[in-house]
Amino acid sequence: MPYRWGMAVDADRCTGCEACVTACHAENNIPTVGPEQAARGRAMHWMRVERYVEGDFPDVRVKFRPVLCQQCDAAPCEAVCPTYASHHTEEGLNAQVYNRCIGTRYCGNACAYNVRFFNFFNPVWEKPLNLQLNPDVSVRGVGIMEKCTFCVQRIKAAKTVVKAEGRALRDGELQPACAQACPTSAIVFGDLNDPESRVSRLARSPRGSKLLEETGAEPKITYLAKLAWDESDAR
Amino acid sequence: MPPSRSSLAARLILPLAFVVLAATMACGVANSGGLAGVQERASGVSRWGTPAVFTPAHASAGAAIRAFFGLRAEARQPIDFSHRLHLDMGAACTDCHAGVEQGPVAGLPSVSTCLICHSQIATDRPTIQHITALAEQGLDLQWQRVYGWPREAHVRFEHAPHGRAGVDCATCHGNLAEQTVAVRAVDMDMAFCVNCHTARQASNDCLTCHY
Amino acid sequence: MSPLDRRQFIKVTAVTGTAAALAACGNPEHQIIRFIPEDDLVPGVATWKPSYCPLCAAGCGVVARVMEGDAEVFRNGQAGVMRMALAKKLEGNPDDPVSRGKLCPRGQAAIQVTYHPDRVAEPLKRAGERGEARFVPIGWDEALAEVVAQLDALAAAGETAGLACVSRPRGPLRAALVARVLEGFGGRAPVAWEAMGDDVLRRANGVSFGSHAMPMVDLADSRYVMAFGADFLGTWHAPVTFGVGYGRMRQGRPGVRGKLVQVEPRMSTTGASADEWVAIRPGTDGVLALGLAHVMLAAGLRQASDAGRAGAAIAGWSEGLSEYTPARVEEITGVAAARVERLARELANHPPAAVLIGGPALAHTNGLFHALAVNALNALLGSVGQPGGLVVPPDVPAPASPAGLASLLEAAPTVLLLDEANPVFDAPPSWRVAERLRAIPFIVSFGSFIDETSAFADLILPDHSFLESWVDAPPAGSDSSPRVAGPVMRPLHRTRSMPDVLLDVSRRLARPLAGLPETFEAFVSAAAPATPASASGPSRARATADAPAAAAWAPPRFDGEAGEFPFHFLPYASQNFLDGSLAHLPWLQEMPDPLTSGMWSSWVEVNPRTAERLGIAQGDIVEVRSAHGVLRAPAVLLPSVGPDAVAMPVGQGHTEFTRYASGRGVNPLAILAPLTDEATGMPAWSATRVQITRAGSGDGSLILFAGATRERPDTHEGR
Amino acid sequence: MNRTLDRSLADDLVRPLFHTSVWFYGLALALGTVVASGLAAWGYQIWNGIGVTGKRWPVFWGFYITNFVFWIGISHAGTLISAILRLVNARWRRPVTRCAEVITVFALMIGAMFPLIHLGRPWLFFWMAPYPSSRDLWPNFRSPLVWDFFAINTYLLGSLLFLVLPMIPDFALVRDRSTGLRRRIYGALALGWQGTTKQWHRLEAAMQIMAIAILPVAVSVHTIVSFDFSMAPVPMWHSTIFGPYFVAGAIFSGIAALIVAMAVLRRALKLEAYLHPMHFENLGKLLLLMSLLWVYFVFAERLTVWYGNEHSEMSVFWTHQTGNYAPLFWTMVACNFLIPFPILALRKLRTIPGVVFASVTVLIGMWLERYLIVVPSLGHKALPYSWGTYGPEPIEIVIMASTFGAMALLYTLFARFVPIISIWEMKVGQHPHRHALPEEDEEAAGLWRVRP
Repeated sequence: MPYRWGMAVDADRCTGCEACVTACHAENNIPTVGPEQAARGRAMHWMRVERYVEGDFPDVRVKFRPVLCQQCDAAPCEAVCPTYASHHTEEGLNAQVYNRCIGTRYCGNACAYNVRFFNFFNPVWEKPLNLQLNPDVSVRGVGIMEKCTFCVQRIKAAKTVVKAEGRALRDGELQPACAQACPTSAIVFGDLNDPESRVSRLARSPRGSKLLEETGAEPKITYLAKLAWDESDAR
Repeated sequence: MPPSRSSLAARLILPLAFVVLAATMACGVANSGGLAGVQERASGVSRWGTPAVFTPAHASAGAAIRAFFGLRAEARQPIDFSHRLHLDMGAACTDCHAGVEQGPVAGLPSVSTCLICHSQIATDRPTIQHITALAEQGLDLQWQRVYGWPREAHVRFEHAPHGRAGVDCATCHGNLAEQTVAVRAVDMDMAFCVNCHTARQASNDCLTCHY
Repeated sequence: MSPLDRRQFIKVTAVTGTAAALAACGNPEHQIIRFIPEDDLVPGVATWKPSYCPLCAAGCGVVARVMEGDAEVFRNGQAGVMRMALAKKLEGNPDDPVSRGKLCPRGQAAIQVTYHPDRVAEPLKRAGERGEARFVPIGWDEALAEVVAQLDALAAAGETAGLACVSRPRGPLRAALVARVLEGFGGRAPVAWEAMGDDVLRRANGVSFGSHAMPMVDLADSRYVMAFGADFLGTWHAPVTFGVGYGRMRQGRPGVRGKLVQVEPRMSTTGASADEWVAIRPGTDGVLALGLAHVMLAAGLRQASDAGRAGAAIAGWSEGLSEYTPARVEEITGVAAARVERLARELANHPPAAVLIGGPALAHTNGLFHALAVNALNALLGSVGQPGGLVVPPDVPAPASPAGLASLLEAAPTVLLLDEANPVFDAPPSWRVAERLRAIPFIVSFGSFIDETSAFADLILPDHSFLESWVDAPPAGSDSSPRVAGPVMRPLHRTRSMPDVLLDVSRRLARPLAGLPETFEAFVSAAAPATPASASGPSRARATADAPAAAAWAPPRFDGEAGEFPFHFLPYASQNFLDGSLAHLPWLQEMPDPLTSGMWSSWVEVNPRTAERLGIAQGDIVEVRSAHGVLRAPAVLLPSVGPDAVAMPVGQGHTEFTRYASGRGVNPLAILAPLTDEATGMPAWSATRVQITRAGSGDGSLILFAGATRERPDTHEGR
Repeated sequence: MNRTLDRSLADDLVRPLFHTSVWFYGLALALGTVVASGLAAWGYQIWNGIGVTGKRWPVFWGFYITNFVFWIGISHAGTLISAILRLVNARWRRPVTRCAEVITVFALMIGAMFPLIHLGRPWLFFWMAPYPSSRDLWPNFRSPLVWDFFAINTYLLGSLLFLVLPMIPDFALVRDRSTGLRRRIYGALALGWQGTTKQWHRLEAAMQIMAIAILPVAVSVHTIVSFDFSMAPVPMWHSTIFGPYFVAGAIFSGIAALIVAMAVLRRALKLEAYLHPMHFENLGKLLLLMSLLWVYFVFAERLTVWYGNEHSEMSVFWTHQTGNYAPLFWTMVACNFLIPFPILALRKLRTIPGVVFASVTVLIGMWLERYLIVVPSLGHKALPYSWGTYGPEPIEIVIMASTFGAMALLYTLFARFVPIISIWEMKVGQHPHRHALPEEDEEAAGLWRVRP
């Protein structure tokens, strides 16, 4: 049975520290666009931690929600791409094929989560920052859409290893950069086709829900709700 | 004689289409989408706020056009290294291209690799003496890549899995036993890869190679 | 790096960047030089090497993913390209007791320290005025000779005490070696300066528990945690260790979910994650802690004697803290009496429970009192040393107080060694650091970057980055020996390891220093397994010397009269930059702040109600005026700060700190009042009062990633 | 009498082809400069990247797509109106049809450029076209952009035919009046037209077929353009009303564009004798109808959104009504309804200046409508953290201005080289009972025949 990659994000664990955000930059050769471009809305964060403030002082509550590509099974971004640059793989990933992208940016519009980012300019790593670039990940040029890949380079590498060693992939052996960095382990990644994998069990959790499920995009990331403490919780 | 009806189309639509196409191509090739992550800082900020940290993908329009059509110069090697000679002597590919079986990149050997044998063998040849002299200065040979894809093709090829799948080196690199300095013997376009993948029932998903 | 030098460097890079094309042209001028690779790496295959993150005092164990790459290097006097091992990414080291396989955003960005484009690549000599940051390259031998000459002159004049050293908090071995060199020479004891350090807490722990170590909480087993001001999930102490524990506390135990209560006047990242957030008046935290203790004692939930030594440090403890009734606590702290009662009962009834204090809560004139009060509360809870409770590691020698920087500067040393500390930027303005540096005859900086302080240096002898050198981190976990790792990659630039340079200098002196190891590596290998953080003599005596009389509540003093300066000014350590020492890393500059989503900017957090009253809209420039200075920054309206306070992240406002941080934002530390914690002399950086006025509409300097603050914005909140 | 009239009519209408005023050169130069500046701006944009525009995350579409929809809308002026008028055999159509059809062709060409201008990597635009390759890759036929590609090309081709077919007799007329190179060129364009009865019948039949065939194409084109929006799950885009709403809007703006173009031609080429106030009044009535239809659609769209009260849609709704986009929204309402309605409804105001003024406001209003469809919705999707805004950069304004310049330039050149009013149709209008010119009318027939 092929893999079906999925993720669970536990809002009860997430502290909004943004380790995942920087880890994603470091892993995936995401350029920093600089202050002028950031001010013009060109900052690229495949992974972002949304924060929503509720209430007023002093009864303020804050919600953190890491948002990344939801790798939807019925992804609107895939349908609208005229060149199949955005397409679905048999492992359930929303692939973004950079070399096939002509930059209509239609996928970015169709995505309800706004997790797609566009290379408005050709990125530059000022030397020697370029030496840090991950050789396993493409460096995208101007005019191309990009987004979270679930660290497909890690998936590929892990599959190559297990194939060479002739064994099955162990649950938890493979982690995207965000999950690996997350201090509180709020992000869990794994194979949804394995009912016993941690992510599958979390996906069945009563705390779980999908973000913007009503759009019908069938996202593959389960968000586990933040709980409110009451006396009985701690017993 | 008045022209025929069919030439109406030829006279109006085709030139029109051609003009539009040519205009787009002409402007388009000026900036074929490559990366130039390593370009130096452009000086100054343009009137429209193009920041200095970004530069066009190509240094010149010529470079853009060459990239668009996939033209690149033939590799010129620093010495006339003979693959045939070494293979005849019983060397294996992996003796020098050590990464082939272990990882994605085969690797180009450094002079240290050469000197593993040539500190003893054929030390009287001028080329070997040149190499030895280089090594003594701590310098390496400037090998140039023979194969490879334009960066904007975003191809991620791994040697080791192909080797494990039983793909012979010669399938992609030609018979090096017949070559002195390696030349591009196989045109590695996408059809070449796809055909082989199809024949061997390997995945042809875009993500297999492009990510 | 001088502009000329940078231009030359760019020339080299331009040549190498287009190597293939140009080599094909056959023009010998463009033949680049390629050095023989020194590492035996399989191309395209990653290996992992351990190291320690140096960016904060926690010292997370990391593993670096190392792969082969072409680097432009300088070898044997020529520039060229070398295939070498390059660190590509940092991950937490799963075997490390601090990081436990995880990392914070700053740790992820630490790799950019090594590859920073503005790193000092070779020794520099001052070419302009002090502070002007104009330097010219100089050879290592020449530079070292100059240092040696200065030190010899000092020794010849018999004024060896004129040698001083200011560093950032460093690994214990490195600190010990530096201390030994200085001691051997006869110089002053080195000072580790950290603007937002935890000296008050260490001191309090010494009093309450007999250990100067920083406390931890065993969050994973805890059922109830209350933190006063300590942003332990974001910036305080060891956020990664706390984060790992917090994840388990919340969801790691079947059927049990711990509660986190955060008490602070301005909501931090930790407060945002808390189950209950208690807004409290600044400078009154200890009163609430003692109020909670009072309720427990009064209700018979705990006995006063449970607290032992820690309780004895509090005046009126054995009498049941009659001063701290809930009503009185409400009066002082603003926390409702009923809530005090409830929190006390929850805390007492959900063992194991622990209480933490740190950060802004201790940055008051009465800081030590708060720390002692919280320690006593912990002791009363019976949580100290218990699973799920407060962990106080065995005593470590307290580093010399950062406040020692003030006295060091007053002593006007002749030769000052600077090791990445940046007091010109982050020390209290009243210490007049810049002015005093100008008066020092000879300053040597070992910094990798030219910052506000090293701009005053006569020589910059750039250190290796942590990935290029031997590093050590404080002991952690069950093992009490320092954690040590070797270099991950070869040096990229013509830099040298700072301890090795010191050792080299000490050998070159007219009267070479005796009894020093050959290299830092030798020192580390000899010391690491056996020595548990060897002595740093002078500071050790202080540990027990100054146990104060039992602490009693004294209202905090604030600078600025409430009528004229109606707002508390609450600077806080930024999630991105901590105290500003990381503002040069582009990933952190572009990382959205967790609460405001600000990138590349400074801002003032203002309560929306206050803003409405003063006619301030989001993004408007506000003028923040204290009795000691004035600054202007854009406003961010957030209900997470009270109507009587404004908050500002520390970290921006560098005048000289690489291309990414220079001239960006404003530094809130620059308008702070010269107040200190009365017991320890540490800067009381939360004790300033300010007035704010609208100074104009937005100038575009506020860059936010987020479009809206609320998930269901008022439908009329358009953008 | 008829003969003289025919002659003077033909003289009048071909005059611009033979007598070039200095104004023409001045105008062509001025407009050419504007167009050149647009091309330069485009080159600059291609060289540097889309970043030189104001587009940003998450508003990935902006001025260019606004202009795309606007120009495609304008293109509905011609072919559709002319086809309808032909089919219902409205007699007053004759001087109007060609001006209208030309607008269609040029507006389509300009409009179709915008998706290319807007591409991140425009040099790869041909990947949208299906062509066999060794890589076995085809366009994604599920994508509305590919539908667009086909719809627009079909419409362009059809409109071009629809425009060129009735031009053939006029080319022949010009051919017969000219010599030298010009004669050769127009001779080629006339495709051997000799004015035989058989040719006339064929032309009539072809026009009839084209008029019927082009109608569904025209309707489908703008429906498909609307699908670009309504297929994406974006608040206030994802609506079934978009198809007819866009078609109505397109015809609305198309008529307005036609009126403006006619007024300009009337003044510039002194065609007062052919374009009567009646033409403007009739088109004005049509515009009034479309204005009412437009208001109805806007109301229906907004009512359902408001009544549905879905969160993200409401955030877009309110930015329109009272938020940051309210000034633009209410300007749009004023331009499309509040101003033109009284002008067009009151006979006293339905004069040529009145109708032209109303048309200009409608053009502005309809441009704003497209902007308000594209931008606020993208800036207010479901997750408020990712809300964003958009404002055009100079480069987008230059390119937009240059397309208006291009339209004017193409129109100027067209009027210079082709009789802008269909001469033969005018003649047929003046001989209402004859299909073509009578064989026996030698002199007149000579106009249409090749000399033996």
